[in-house]
Amino acid sequence: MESKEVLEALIFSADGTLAFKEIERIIPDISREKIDELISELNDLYLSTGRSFRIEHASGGYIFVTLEHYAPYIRAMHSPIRLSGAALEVLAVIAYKGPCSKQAIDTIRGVDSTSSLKNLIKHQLINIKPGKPMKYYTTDHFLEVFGLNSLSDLPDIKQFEEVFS
Amino acid sequence: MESKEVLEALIFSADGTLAFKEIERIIPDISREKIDELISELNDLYLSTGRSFRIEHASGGYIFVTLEHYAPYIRAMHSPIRLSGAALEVLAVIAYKGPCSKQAIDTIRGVDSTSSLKNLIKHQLINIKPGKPMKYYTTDHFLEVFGLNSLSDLPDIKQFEEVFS
Amino acid sequence: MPQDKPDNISGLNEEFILHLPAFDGPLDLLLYLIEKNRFTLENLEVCPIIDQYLEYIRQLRSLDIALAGEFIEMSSYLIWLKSCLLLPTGNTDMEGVGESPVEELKQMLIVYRAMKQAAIDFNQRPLLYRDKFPRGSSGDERILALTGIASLMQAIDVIKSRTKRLVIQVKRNKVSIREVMGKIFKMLGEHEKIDLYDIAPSRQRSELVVAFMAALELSKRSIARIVQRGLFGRIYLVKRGDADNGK
Repeated sequence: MESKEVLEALIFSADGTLAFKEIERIIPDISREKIDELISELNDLYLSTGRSFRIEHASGGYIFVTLEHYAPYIRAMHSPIRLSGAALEVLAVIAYKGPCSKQAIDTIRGVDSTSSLKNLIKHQLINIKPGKPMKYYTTDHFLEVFGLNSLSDLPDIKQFEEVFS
Repeated sequence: MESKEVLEALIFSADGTLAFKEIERIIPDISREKIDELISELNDLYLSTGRSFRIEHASGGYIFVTLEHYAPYIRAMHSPIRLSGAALEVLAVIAYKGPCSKQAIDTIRGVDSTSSLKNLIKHQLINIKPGKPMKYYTTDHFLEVFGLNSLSDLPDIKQFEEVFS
Repeated sequence: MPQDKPDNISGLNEEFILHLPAFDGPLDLLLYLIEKNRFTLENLEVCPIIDQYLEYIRQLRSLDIALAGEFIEMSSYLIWLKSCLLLPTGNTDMEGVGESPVEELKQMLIVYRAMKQAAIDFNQRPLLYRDKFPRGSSGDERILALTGIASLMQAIDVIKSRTKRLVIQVKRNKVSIREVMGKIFKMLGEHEKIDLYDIAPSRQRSELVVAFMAALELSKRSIARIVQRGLFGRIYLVKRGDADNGK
């Protein structure tokens, strides 16, 4: 049964829960009952072959999860730092404009930076300099992550034109 | 063998490629040979039970990916990576000659590479080494995308250098 | 790389095909012409190649000036190269290793062609996010691991292009209502009746608004009367007898 494996591949590669609607869009003429049936066949197969994951039914769709038994190992994993585009923008502004206030960052970006600032502090890429207003600056950890010796290593704005003209 | 399933669960839930070092840190006393052996056992099992995914060796670690056969269905869910011929040429120059300056790339290609460089940066396939001039080099993500373990896995450029008659 | 190059250019004696597919640059086109016409670099026919370059530029002139420049630069290089080959040198080994211009071009083409082949090899590999997908990857925004300062520079570029779009161009209005009132007053000294459009000859919205405001102001001060015959009809200003206290 081909669509069983297509269904598996779709849920496998989906970021989070794959909605029923999405499945119905990609595999035409599949019914909800049929999907449920295929999912239980897949889960039976994972169980019988001793796999560490299952497909679970969650809010309007299906999601792949690992069994609880493996949680302690998974929690021990260090994930690489990943930042959203917005967080990267805030980080870039702070790196280039030196210690600066939230208001200055918001003005440059034209949007609010509250959640990005929190996220960057959590990753220890920036730090707060107390005062009124508080100012944000990049940490030594930032230099380490970005492979810089100092902030003066950052390309100057003229060098930007080489790529971003 | 418990560690086979632990290994599977770790790679399954890893964010991108799971590095060897990370596996060795979490599963103590496991050798590189043992890891490779367990991975092939897992892949054999996926093959024999008709699974839609495999574990691949890339960029100094392991990554779970779907089989090519299912790509058309998955592409319907999200936008695939698109690289123009020019961008691939620039990428080849940087992979083989890198780190190198924009001028060096332009000289080899006989044409300006600005927009290709910008596109490759956007896809995080290349990074910039600060300096005057700035130099470009391929990232670990490049290895991941092209299924390579290191740049030395690339075919010898000499095999592409036929002499003109 | 162009996937759709024609294969029917067979020999030097046949006419070149004018409909050329997309090439990534002058070296790309030169390589194509050499391989399809089985030129050797030593007996390179420069003229037809330059004709092809010019034809190609003609096709893309409106699209890409910078690329056209690269083709012209390559053309002049080829003319220079050909002249080197034609001029007597007194010594016959122009093909000496490394030194001769032909050897230089040959090296350039070999390196370029190797890179082109490598790019083809890249494209033939099963690509992540095209032919195979990592687990949990299909979100709308692919959030990637940090890749050094290139990602910082890219972020700055994103800010720049976003804020550029948000800039609202505010043009200062140089025409003051007072000035236009003066102008109308002067015109009413010469004519009994003037068309509102004559006060705003450019018919620009801002100019019309100012003219209308000035007319209203003059009407309020009993200097002129505003007359309109019918809905959407022309608006005229008529001088009033007691026009002494205007500016």
